Amino acid sequence: MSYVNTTERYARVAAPVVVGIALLATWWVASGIPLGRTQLIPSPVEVIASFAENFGIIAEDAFVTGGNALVGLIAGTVIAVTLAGLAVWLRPIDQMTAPLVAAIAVVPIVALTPLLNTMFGASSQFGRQIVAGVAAFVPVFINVLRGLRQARQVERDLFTAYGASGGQRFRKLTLPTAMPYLSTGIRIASSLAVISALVAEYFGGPADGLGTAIATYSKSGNSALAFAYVGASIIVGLLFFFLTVLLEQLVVKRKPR
Amino acid sequence: SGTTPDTSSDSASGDFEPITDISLQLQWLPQAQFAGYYVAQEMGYFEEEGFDNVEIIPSGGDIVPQDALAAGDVDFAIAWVPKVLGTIESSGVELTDIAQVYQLSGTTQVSWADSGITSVADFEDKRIGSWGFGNEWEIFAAMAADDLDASSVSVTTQDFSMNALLDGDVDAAQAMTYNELAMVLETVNPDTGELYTMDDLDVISYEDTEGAMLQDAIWADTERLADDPAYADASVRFLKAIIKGWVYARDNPEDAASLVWDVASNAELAYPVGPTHQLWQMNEVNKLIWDGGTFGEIDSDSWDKTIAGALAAVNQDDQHLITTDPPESVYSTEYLDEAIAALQDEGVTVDGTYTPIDVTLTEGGK
Amino acid sequence: MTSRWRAVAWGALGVIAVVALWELYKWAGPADGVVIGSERDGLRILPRTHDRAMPHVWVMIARLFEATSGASTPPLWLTVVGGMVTTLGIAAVGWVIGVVVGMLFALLMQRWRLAEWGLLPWIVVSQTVPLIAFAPLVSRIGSQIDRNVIPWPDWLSVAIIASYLAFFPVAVGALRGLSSPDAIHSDLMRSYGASYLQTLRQLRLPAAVPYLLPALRLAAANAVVGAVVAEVSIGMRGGLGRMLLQMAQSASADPALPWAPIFGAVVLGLVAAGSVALLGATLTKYRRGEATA
Amino acid sequence: MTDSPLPTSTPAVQASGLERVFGAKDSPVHALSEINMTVGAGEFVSLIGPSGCGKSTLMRLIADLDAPTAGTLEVFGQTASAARIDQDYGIAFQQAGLLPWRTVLQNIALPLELHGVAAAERLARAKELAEMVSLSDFGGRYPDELSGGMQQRVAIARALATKPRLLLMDEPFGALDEMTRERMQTELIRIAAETGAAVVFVTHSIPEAVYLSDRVVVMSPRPGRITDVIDIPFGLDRGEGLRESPAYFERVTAVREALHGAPTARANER
Amino acid sequence: MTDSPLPTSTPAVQASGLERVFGAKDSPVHALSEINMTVGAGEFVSLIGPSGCGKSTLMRLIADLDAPTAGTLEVFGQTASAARIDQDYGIAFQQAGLLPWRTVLQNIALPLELHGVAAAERLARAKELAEMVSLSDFGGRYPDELSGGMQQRVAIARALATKPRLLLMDEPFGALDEMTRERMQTELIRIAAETGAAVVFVTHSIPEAVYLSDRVVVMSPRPGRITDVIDIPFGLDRGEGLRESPAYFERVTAVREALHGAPTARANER
Ligand SMILES: Nc1ncnc2c1ncn2[C@@H]1O[C@H](COP(=O)(O)OP(=O)(O)OP(=O)(O)O)[C@@H](O)[C@H]1O
Ligand SMILES: Nc1ncnc2c1ncn2[C@@H]1O[C@H](COP(=O)(O)OP(=O)(O)OP(=O)(O)O)[C@@H](O)[C@H]1O
Ligand SMILES: Cc1ncc(C[n+]2csc(CCO)c2C)c(N)n1
Ligand SMILES: [Mg+2]
Ligand SMILES: [Mg+2]
Repeated sequence: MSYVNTTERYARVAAPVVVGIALLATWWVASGIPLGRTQLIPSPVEVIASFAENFGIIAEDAFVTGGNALVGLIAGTVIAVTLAGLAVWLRPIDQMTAPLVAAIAVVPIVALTPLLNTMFGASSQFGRQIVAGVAAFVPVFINVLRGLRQARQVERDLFTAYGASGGQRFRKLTLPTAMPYLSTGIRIASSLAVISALVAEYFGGPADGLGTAIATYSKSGNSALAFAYVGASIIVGLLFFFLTVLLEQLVVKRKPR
Repeated sequence: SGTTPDTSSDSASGDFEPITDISLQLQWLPQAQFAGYYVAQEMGYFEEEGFDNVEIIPSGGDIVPQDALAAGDVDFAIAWVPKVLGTIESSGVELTDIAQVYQLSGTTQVSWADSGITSVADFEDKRIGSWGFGNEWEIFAAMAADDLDASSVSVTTQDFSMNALLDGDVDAAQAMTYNELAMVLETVNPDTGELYTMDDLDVISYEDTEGAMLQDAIWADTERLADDPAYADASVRFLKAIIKGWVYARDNPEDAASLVWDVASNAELAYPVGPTHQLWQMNEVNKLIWDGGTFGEIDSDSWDKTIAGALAAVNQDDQHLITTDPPESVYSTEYLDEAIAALQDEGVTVDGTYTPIDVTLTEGGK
Repeated sequence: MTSRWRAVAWGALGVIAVVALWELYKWAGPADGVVIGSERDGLRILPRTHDRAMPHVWVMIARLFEATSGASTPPLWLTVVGGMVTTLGIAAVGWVIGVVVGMLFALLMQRWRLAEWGLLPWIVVSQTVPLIAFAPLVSRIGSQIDRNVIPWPDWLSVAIIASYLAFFPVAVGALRGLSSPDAIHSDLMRSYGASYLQTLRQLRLPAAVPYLLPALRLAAANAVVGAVVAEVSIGMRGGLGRMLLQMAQSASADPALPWAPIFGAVVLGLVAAGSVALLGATLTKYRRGEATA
Repeated sequence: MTDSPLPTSTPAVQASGLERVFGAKDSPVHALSEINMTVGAGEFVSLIGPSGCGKSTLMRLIADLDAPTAGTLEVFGQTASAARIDQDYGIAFQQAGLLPWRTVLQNIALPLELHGVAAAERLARAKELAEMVSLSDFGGRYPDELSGGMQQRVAIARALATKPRLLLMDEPFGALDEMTRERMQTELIRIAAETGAAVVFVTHSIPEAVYLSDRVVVMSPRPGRITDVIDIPFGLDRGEGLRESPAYFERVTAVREALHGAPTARANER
Repeated sequence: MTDSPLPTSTPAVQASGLERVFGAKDSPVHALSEINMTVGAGEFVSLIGPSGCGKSTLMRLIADLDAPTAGTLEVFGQTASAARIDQDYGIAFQQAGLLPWRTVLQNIALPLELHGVAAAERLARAKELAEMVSLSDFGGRYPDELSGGMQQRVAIARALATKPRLLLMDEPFGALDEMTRERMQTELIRIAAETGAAVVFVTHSIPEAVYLSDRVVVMSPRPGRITDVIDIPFGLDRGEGLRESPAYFERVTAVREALHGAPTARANER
């Protein structure tokens, strides 16, 4: 039963559109502001034109960065879930990982890229994938760890009462309970993975990808193209975000309690 | 409210207040690459030319000098010619090269001696390192001259160390004769326990290819030069001061290198590369500046080669650096000529060659 | 109490385990790492172990006590601490700006649902914009202001960029927190004829505390990351970010050097997040709800 | 809190033709319809009825937490809104709704604080009220240190803080266990008598309604209407013994039958 | 679920000298002490007593969710642990404790699934049980689509899934409103009668205990002991009419007095 009336439904769509138009207008006005001999930012028209003109190469670079982010997201998620599983199972592992996760959560991970490139090879995408993976790891780990602890006392008692085995308990209670937390974690991780993979490109590695292009063109005065690439990175980020939201709705039926 | 310059500028009609505070944007960290400017500052040459305050602003690749200049953040900027050409074409600003400090390109592509990369033609199918950020155009220009397009190599963005070469992540790494080449030579070869030597390396110098482009030049704001006599006047005085600085660096490379190192290590949290490294750099830089002609003069052959290369180069994204010739205003000899004339009156010799010294590198350049 | 010490001991053991793993792998692993496929184009799944890729832990530590750039320059650790202090200061300013802006957004969105609908999607989008793309913009606007309006130091640009990352968790967390009071509490306040400000002060803000604290902690970590990255991208001197960049230059001949600012960044992040946790300790009164809720 | 000396004959609540329709025009939910009701000053009236019959809605209308779609409503002769602003009523819900970061005394004093009563006076009054609900020793405790029954007593004390002439209570004892509940009922009767406030009391429990009230209003759902009003003639004589008296059982049965809509016994029906 | 044909005379629960002490040696909490109790097969026994008297603790001991510190406990002649593994009992708590990601049928089938019953059989049994608790139409729904009373019925169906000979219920209706509760009680009586299971039923409500049970066990706290056992002689004759009969009120009064510890009326006491 929902009391959503039609006005509200329109307002929900209209409000962000109005704000979006306002932002676009602000951008337009700002692009008219001179900065010394140049304009502050390229105008939306220039950026869109540049985007359309270079769509082919932009898409190629988007695939590179998106691919790295995806690899990182998947690897980071798998490792985070495994480690969180171990941590709830064995308390010492939980306590041992605590300071490490705290450290990983606060370190500007992209700054590690040069070191990772030396360790894993500068001509492969691996360094960037690791950066994306580590970035994705943190929210997934933290959320899943919490989720794995959310089974309520009644439910745990019930499984004991049914004489359920450890494996049954994990598969049928602990894991399903953690699912909404997993998807929350992945949702947060998705855009983080993209942005990290992208920023890592600033610090070396193969000369492809959105980040490299943004740097190259913003530093060679071709800011319309640079902004077209920024637009592409926003699109990739949102794509990841919405894909995870979709995944969430497919896999998880219930909200976290 | 400045002091009157003690060398009266004859170009000025005197109906302006002389500029006493200026700023110069470098394109990298404080190092001997920029010795002339630091010498001018430390030896008081700027004061001699009537400047009270000269701010020399380093970059780390983070500040784009020509952008800072175009935005009006600084009065003069050091930048490579091809990068500025690109900015001029795509953003429409006008900037003027008022002194071409480096006459020769210092860029090389370095590979291991056994890898068989001895010419640009050998790049095909190889992993080629570059810093990107506009430093790559010489590579693509050289390749274009050899009919290689960007897709025939795989380009890797190098970081600021030479690890990519040392680990074989790239087959040939981009290196400045005065900086990254030395970084390799300052590293211990694990097989021998000694430092690497030039015998271990094959070095392709872009100066020897069609891709060579002009590098460190002093750029000024074109419109301001035309409209603001005080700025034009300051440009001349500024050139006089830095020429004196570079002349000093030519004649006293050791002193100049250690002066730069002192500045760099005293400058707040600058962590410069070591003193030996600075001396090597000073030595190499002098070779690029003093090639026998007059300081800062724009050699038309080199200029044309630069423009031709810039028009020919196509990068891995199929983008051109420039597609048409730059405007007339892109360089001017007016201010340099005036500065040199004035200096010659004062008895300073502004041409000549440099006699290289021998520099023995140490581990880490310490 | 004993359990806390046990946790600390296990935590220390975790750090030691990582160090041991590092050294063990360095000792046992092949110098060029483990590569699947061809040496040239394969995928290196385990890292190289030579000294340039993986310096010994003790070398990294010893390096901290040597001169930063040789000769009479200060010891490395002191340099790093200097950079940390600078960056921490900037991150703190960025954090404050981020918290204020985030709170304002949250208040706006809590009060008017239309504002929430309009703004929230864009706030989410904002975090997909690569920081480095607009960092130079901020610094260029900053220097414009500096020249024409009021003095605008470089660090202020960095702080603003840091606040861009910091405001997000605050806006989202505070919105949730401010909307967290049960309908019954809002009804009560209404039945008392309480004004908006009274309701805010007596009900919404206190109720938001349990949501705000984690958000503030996240904001602190984000502010540090933002400050470091912003320093790199706008070229501000003196902080850790610039130090990371510059020291990476020496990675070939002095491989332990670039690790120092990395350690500095970790400690910095922990200090920042820890300070906020300390702030949380003073607000225990407002967290009583957490246990019972 | 109002100083205007109203004649005591003004009824506490006077509703006529009250109606509340929720939702859009195309799919209206008739929560309340044709409610006519008077609650005299000092009178104790319970509302009873199945879930969803509109008890809470009616209570919220009286409290001016919601507005009727038709009909008139007066609280002490004023509009509901004026009564709310004047703090003519105190209110308590099924959940105690204490602010967890405030102590017992601070919770009790909250309405006073919001109306700018000076700190010293606030404290005195809060202490007095804590005393009244037998929580003098717990003034400095936080809600999570109290049992459910104690929390509910704090909520009642808070509802009384402004000395309202009308108490609105929406299933205040719904979350308590039966034994605590009985104790609270006894206490409520005492307090209502002491303060002389009128009470409108929502409950699901027939014994509770009978034990507490002067009148029980029985409601039916869809749309919520008043189907019966049953007088409970016990006056002030409501000790524990009442719960075991035949007269009490008889009234319980009467309400049960009014509620179930049929006066027949239903033994063995399935 | 066990196939061993035990004589029906074996009591469902047989506790003697049962004790449960919580906490450290220096500050022990005596939750239960000296509990002697027998629940016959098919018998309906309620445990009633003030909060904290150890009702849940006793229930958990029987269910082998906790172990006694002294005394012996047999469930159908075996240890509590063996009975649990054998699925001799079904259990339900105050919260329905349904798994939100499972449908009604899947929730009911959970214990069967955990014991490796084949999918088809599981489904058939779950449907049968859903029918029994009048939820046939809701088999595919998720818990959050059900009302509290419906959820509780699912929990009861689930407790019955393995056809246990003993049902353990810890305040299963505590969270329901009184009218729903009465309906559930009627239904429980029917189900217990149909399945012939013994029931141990924890409640706070005197009318509920009286309405449902063959025997009401009254407990007192600190340490939890059995203070009284009251027989309820209504047999299977428990229609709605019972709730209004004098015999019923008489038993209610008896339990009330056993609980309050004194048989005197308390009129006008404060
Ligand atoms: N804000 C609302 N919007 C739409 N419908 C509402 C709203 N509030 C209540 N209703 C509907 O009005 C009817 C009466 O609700 P109300 O809460 O007053 O019942 P109640 O008698 O208090 O029930 P309960 O005993 O369960 O508390 C219900 O059908 C309910 O669904
Ligand atoms: N795990 C435990 N550790 C320590 N003490 C406990 C534990 N479980 C219960 N107790 C204590 O044992 C006593 C009996 O608790 P129990 O939950 O059995 O009471 P109850 O009769 O079920 O109460 P209620 O009616 O509130 O459910 C209480 O004093 C309680 O504090
Ligand atoms: C981001 C960035 N990376 C590399 C360079 C390359 N570069 C330009 S001048 C110079 C001199 C040698 O130090 C070097 C290495 C740059 N400018 N910006
Ligand atoms: Mg209600
Ligand atoms: Mg209990």
